[in-house]
Amino acid sequence: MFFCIFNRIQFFQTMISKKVNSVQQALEGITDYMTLLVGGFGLCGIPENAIAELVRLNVKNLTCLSNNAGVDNFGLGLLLQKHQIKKMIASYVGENAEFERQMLSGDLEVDLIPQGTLVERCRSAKMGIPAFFTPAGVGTEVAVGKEVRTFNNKQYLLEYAADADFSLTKAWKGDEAGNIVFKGTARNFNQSMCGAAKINVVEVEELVPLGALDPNEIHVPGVFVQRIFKGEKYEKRIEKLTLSE
Amino acid sequence: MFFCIFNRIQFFQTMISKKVNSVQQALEGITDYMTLLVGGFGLCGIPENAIAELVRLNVKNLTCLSNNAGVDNFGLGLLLQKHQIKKMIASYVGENAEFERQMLSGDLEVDLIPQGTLVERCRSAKMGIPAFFTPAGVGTEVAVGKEVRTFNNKQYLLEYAADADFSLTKAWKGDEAGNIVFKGTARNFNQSMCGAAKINVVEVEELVPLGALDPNEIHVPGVFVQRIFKGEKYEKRIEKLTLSE
Amino acid sequence: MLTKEQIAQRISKELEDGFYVNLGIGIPTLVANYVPEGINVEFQSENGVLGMGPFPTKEQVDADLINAGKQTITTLPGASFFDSELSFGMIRGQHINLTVLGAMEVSQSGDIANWKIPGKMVKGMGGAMDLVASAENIIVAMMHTNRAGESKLLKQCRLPLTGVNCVTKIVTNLAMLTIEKHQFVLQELAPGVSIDYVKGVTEGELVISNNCKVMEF
Amino acid sequence: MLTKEQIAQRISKELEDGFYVNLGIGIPTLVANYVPEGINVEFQSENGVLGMGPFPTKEQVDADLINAGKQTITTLPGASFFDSELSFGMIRGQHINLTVLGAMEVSQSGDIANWKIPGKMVKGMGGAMDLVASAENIIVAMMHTNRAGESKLLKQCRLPLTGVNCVTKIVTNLAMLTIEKHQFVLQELAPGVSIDYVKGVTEGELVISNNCKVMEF
Repeated sequence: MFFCIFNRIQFFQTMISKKVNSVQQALEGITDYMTLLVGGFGLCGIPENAIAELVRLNVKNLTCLSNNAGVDNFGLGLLLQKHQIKKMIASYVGENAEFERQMLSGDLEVDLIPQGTLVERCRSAKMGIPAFFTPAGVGTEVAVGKEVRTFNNKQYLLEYAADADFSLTKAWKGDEAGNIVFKGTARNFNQSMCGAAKINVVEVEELVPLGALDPNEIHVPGVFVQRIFKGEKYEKRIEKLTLSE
Repeated sequence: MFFCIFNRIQFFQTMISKKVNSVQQALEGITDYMTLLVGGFGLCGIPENAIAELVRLNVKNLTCLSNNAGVDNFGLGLLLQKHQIKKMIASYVGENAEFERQMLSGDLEVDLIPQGTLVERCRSAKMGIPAFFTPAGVGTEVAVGKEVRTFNNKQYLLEYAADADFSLTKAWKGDEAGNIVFKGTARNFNQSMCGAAKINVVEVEELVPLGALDPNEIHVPGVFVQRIFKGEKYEKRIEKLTLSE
Repeated sequence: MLTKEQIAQRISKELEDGFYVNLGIGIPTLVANYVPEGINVEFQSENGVLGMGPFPTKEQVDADLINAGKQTITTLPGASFFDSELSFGMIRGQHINLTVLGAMEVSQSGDIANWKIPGKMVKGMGGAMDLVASAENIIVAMMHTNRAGESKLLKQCRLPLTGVNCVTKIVTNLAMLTIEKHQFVLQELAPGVSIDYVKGVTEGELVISNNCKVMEF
Repeated sequence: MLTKEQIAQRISKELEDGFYVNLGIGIPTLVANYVPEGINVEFQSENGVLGMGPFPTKEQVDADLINAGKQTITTLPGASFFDSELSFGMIRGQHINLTVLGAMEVSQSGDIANWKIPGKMVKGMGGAMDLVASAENIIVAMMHTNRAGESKLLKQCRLPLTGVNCVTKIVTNLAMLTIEKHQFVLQELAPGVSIDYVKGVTEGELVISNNCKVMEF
């Protein structure tokens, strides 16, 4: 609580707290058939603790929108193993053999979307833009059934905002007010997804005190976050270790 | 220059330099009848040095897109005094009597646009989105002549990306590579405008060495900037000083 | 009759714990002075700040730190700065729970006019059109009549509209009214103001709520 | 015939001072090894980094720092990180000067197919569709023929397209060709490769440039 003087009148005021104490609390309300936005690029910046909890909850028939589908035994691959995902909306799924098996056998519905369109659809949901035009996919099977319009002699497709029940994202540091910052390329889809769903859950490596984050450097202000928690542990698996020597 | 080893092969590599040494160099190429995006909100975060140079250059018949039109003797008001602006595209112009005079007399064309639409039009230009739907202005005179479409039982207007020759913005710190960071609410329109025009000029209070800015905290990466320079001086005039006692 | 401060004070009772609030210029700004104890709200200003604190002392003044009314401000620990794009994303995406703004006219359908008097005053809509087109919870703070004594609560707005069908509640110097089914519904009277008096200065359809009472402070 | 490294080396000659470059997975990634001395380029990776440096030493490895091919990387002083939204803004907004990517097929109209073999391989397009739909300067790096020895330079692509009318230049193990007026134009031959040989493995319309020469390294 901070004590402030506002125009000669005194009032107590502090931030709205978004902190929950466990991944269980954070994921409360996720049920079968829901649509989830899941942050990360490959295995970089994925919400490891939330995914582990989804496995434990054993919710089924999920629709997951995520850039990738993890690898066979990590990331969203863990949900695929247990057949918890009914439909996957992604841009690249090349690192997951189980995924390919389920897709080719018809067990898994798959919607492949250009990466820039995928993230812009999340951003649009977050920002209250119902639809936008983008050139990605014009003239390809991605364009089938979509409105095409020409602006300045170039063709564009009309794409729609994503619609999701929960977003599950991962940040580096965050505070009780829900403000978060990312590190390196672990930012990727997390920034746009956080705020794009009805309930936005973010897990962080470090919860810092209010005021510890520079207000100029916050990547997602707390208004977009409904629940924030400190992840218990992070494996941060590296997909393709590449060294210079 | 940095010396690096890349996959066993040695190469020299450093960033692309965007630095120019004067406001004169930075504004080279601005001519009569051009369209300029000018950052700032009120007098906060305006590109003071670039505006002063526009006055000196005495370019005429400009179209300026900026949230406000300055005050009578500062900000874009300086250009209005000299009748350098033919058309103003803004959201709020209530602080400028000269502006009102020129508009009501018909000397100045004015296009008033909802603030969120104005900034989204800049962002769209920067991001290669030719058009988007927004609810702002539905049912008002802003909607006249615009395409209206319903999504989820709510009406939206189709709005287009801005099209400009130069953007003139102001940041707090920047480096030679064109990376910039803002401070406080001086960020406002500057972030979206920087990168939205054909040539994007940014002036900074401080030019710092490459590597001095944390790569996680850069608000506009240098790729969006064509020219960066250190402003000679900043008055940073306060429009409405309001104190708590 | 309420003072401007009392209008703000009455509106502050609409604040709920956990609300993000955008306050317009004028009377709405005063609402920040009356946040009820025990609830936490955060104030957003559309020029790019969340978590606004009190106005600054002389020593705290920073030209890079203003609100949408161009007034100097301070921030509280946990505040954040962002650009106009993200700021209007918050507004358009309905992440802000309550918007309070002034008006020149409000119609019984919830239309609002507050940005232009043709031929006379053209200040521009600023962020108001985005706010009223997006917010789910819009309260108008204004005087019940204009300087000429004419009603500002109309059947139809005469001035150019800022938004249609959007205002849910109005607090004036005379009363608190809701808008339901294209009617103004009188919910609360300012102390010392009669129902008949409100009727007399309300041009639009006015019905009296069964629970109509005198405002409490 | 060129090795993969030589294909990359030839493409590196297309780099100009001040270019921002996006390199796809595979041969394109190797182009970074051959930046000509005296010019500065910056490498963008669409997962959110500009100013990529060499691969890390064991000590430098950071799981939070990868390229779009999921390989661990380092950054140079002056680098920046950003989210996927801004990254594809750079791409869509044509702020990236050169895109180099691999392909399974290219047509004489500049169409490209590189993301799907129906019933066999469905990895997804990743960022390729955004890149080819937006970039003004697209170079394809690939083998001239597939494993079965069939031409990958076709009249029309047979596989599902990634983009239409977008490829401007191709560097294969046999030649460098441009695409002009719905024809492949043979500009340079790999050392030891004859015009007739290239003709024999190019299914699409092929014309020989008046200035056709042997590649120099």
